[in-house]
Amino acid sequence: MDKRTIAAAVFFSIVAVFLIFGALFMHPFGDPTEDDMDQYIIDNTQSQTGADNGVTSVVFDYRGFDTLGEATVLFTAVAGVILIFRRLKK
Amino acid sequence: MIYNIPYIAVVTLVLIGLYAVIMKRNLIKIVIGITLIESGVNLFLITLAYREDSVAPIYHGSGMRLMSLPVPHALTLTSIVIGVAVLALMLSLIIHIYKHYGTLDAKEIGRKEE
Amino acid sequence: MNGFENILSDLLVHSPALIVAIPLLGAFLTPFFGKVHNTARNTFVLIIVLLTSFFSFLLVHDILVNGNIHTYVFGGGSALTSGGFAVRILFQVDGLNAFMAIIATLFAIVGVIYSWSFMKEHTGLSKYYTLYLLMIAGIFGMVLTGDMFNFFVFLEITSIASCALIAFYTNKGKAVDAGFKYIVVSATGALFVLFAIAILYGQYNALNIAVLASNIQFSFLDRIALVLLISGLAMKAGIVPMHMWLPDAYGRAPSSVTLLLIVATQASLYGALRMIFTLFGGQLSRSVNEVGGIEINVNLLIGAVLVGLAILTIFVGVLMALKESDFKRMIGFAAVAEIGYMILAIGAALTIMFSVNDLETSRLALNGGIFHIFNDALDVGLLFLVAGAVYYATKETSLNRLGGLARNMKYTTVFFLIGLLAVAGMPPMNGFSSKLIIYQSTFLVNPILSIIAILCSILLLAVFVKVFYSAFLGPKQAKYEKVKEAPKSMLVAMAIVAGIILFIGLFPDIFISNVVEPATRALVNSGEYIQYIMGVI
Amino acid sequence: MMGMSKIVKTMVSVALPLTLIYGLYIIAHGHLTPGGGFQGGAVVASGLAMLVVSYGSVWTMDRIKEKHLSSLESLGAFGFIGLAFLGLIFGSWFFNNFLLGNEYLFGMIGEGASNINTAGVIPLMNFAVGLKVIAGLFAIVLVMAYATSKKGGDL
Amino acid sequence: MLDQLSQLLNSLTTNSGFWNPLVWGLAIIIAFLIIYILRGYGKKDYKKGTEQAKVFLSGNPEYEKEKMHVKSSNVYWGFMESLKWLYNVLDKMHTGNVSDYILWFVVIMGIFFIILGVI
Repeated sequence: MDKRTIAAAVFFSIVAVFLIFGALFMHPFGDPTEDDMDQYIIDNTQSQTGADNGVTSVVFDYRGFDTLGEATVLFTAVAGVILIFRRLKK
Repeated sequence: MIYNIPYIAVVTLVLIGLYAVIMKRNLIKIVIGITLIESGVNLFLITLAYREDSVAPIYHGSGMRLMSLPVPHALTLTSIVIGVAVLALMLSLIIHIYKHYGTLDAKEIGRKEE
Repeated sequence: MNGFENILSDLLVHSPALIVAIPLLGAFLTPFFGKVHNTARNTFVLIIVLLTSFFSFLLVHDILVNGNIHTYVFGGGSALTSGGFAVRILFQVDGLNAFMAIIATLFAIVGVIYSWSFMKEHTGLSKYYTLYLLMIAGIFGMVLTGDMFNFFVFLEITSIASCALIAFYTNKGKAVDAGFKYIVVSATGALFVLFAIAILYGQYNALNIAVLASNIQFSFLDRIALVLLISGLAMKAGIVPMHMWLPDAYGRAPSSVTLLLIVATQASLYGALRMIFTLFGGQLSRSVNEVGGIEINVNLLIGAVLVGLAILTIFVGVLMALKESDFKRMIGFAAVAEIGYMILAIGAALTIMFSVNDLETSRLALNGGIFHIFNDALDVGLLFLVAGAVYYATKETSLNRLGGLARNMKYTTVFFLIGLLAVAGMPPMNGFSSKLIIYQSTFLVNPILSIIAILCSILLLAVFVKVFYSAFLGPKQAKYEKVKEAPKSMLVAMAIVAGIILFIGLFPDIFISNVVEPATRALVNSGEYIQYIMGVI
Repeated sequence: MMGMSKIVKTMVSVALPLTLIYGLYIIAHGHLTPGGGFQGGAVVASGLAMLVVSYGSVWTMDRIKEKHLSSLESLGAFGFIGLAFLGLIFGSWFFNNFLLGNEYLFGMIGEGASNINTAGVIPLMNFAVGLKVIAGLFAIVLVMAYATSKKGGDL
Repeated sequence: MLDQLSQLLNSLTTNSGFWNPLVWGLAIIIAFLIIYILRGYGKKDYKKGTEQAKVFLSGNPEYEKEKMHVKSSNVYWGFMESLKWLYNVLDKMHTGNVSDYILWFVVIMGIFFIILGVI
């Protein structure tokens, strides 16, 4: 047990304790304390976006800009991988 | 009605991933740890979506039953794709690191010069 | 004329979206232009960046002059639906966002001009420019968005693009290693930020910053979320002891990329500020912790911790810079020290603001900190540009082998001298005026702090005097006989930054009263930011 | 990575069309059934990755260059953001669902009835994102496989 | 126009004084003038090209210019030597190991947890 392992054990256990307490403090699984916004979306999706699939209407209409960012992330990854594996000048 | 067990599972996943990132010396295992953290966070997001005896938010044939929250589904989708992108870049960088140093041990690579 | 006015006002309304959308569009189109011709592609990228900066100028000018807040709802409609839910993503721009947008705009232009000839002899340039534009778009999105999850998405865009660009020199093992370290660190930090966002969403079922801030109540889970947010963003901002990725990344990346990395770091710092002051600000000022009967303000605690971390940051950064013998790594450590000064000012402001209840002094401290964000970007950026020019001319970054460059590279030497004086806080450069404010505000917290800050600033001067002596002065070296001056575009880029440094140094009051003050106001009274959204109902 | 045995290749040549059709179905019905551009694109890309695994990356790289894939992906991304800009032009807001309510293309507002001719720009965005994801994921797999193969090792 | 000029000349005032670069520049020019005047009182019998101008290394021959350039790692040698204990600690801190970076992150996170949660 060198110093690094001991320090890691101490602080890791601190973080673990706090996160597990946080998990116990969460609202019980299955009945969210607050769900008004999503209820609003569920009620108005068909009239506002015309989509039959609520998730798709959120992904592409209500939060469409996130989806643009997500597509951009994939684009970025492809560009990065191609850049990293490019042929270097001999 | 299972009270908080899903959240405990989420925290466990995140902690296992964090342990792998901190304690393992192999770069591949570090990457696996990061993906574990990410899947824990995704599980947390999708856990927030569930409501008691609810169906997926698709109207046709749902029979006007209670629907689960749609926004966390969208967030989880986004974060999954982001995770895929990060994973691809990390793995391709690891390929290059192995080509240069001939090892995947994080400690040795840190000590190596050029 | 009237029609022109209408067009301009329409553009102003749409500018928050266009600032992010135009670089994305350019990034998607760059590969096609790259197939045509190199010069065509470079011109296209330059045009895209100039267009973006035009919209950014419109927006910033309107905000700073008229002092109003802009919001842009994606998909149309009002910000809040009936019942007060922010269903759609919206951008919200106030003084602080405008301030960060100024930095991002300036460095985008300078970086593109600089890369024109700095990157000439490399392959894979169309991908390079694509990633460059994506990084610019990500930074703009980070500093303009008003939505937590959107902030995370743009954080990831910035990290991924910059990681791929850090590893640009794939034939050097250290560069690839630095890129890997950067992506691991930023992915971990961003994942914990996402964890915190999920906690907040699960409690309040909202993702908009203003809506969250309006009905947050600092429960135990909120504290956990705050800790995760602060530590995740602080790691990306490079605070000691989480700074170690920073010299690697700054030192191994091409200098034009390092320029944007500085802005990305400060964008994460902005995120931490936004979370502390706007999202939790109201609660932090009120909530009090009990320790055995003694009551302690939470913000006092956070401020004290931040001050301690800042002193550590300045100290470690300066000492490591003094020891380092690689040009760019040394500037990277100096950048760590500069970040420490900002954190010092912010922590001092937090400790003063609600404990001593001396709002005027805390405003002053925040002025110093925010002003120093700008100055640090300019100074360190100029030094990195000079280092890139030296590398371009000599293909050498180790200070032990450089020497006597002043004879061949006169302009570069002059620019380095300006950057040296500025980063060390010598009058009459801009670094001095911001550091003066920081010293005076920290003196009220504790005189020891200001003394340490001044001493470390002197050490910083010593660091760069050493660089100046060993790289530029000294006798002419045989192997650098036919070293030529850096090409024109790089000189132009350096000249722009140096000119702004000199201007702010000579007239600091104009800049502070017109640009820094609105940001400080936006930071201190976050009620405006929240009420602007919540009042729309 | 060289090609695998004949059995695998035959099975792949049987399974590939089904995978592609299934993925395209998921993309096309993204606004009605579970799924969408990303999911369907991932399915199609996994089918193509099957091709890479069985026939070998060198064989695939001889037929499909990664620059074509990358320009295809740029096309998809440009279509997506172009639809957003069209929303700015026609619907006067960025990302506005400007096709909704007209009687021609995807205009209907499906009240419960899962009609494919609904949801405005959402199906078009699904197509764009699907194209983008197919090209992007396949490019990632192909480039990484080729770089680790013997022939492309000198990349 | 005039008020703009006055705004240009406006000086940055903090709660314990003010800072105006233009005034500072004026002061430094005056200081240079004084130095120049003092320089006038220097040695009069200095002649170029004579023995006076030669470098005197206690009789030893002078090195050529290349060798006389001090390398950067030798500058501030004494400072490094006297602070060796500190630099050993710092060098031990800076292992180029990724998991150490994340370990520091966890340490900071734990400290913040204790401060915000317990205290």
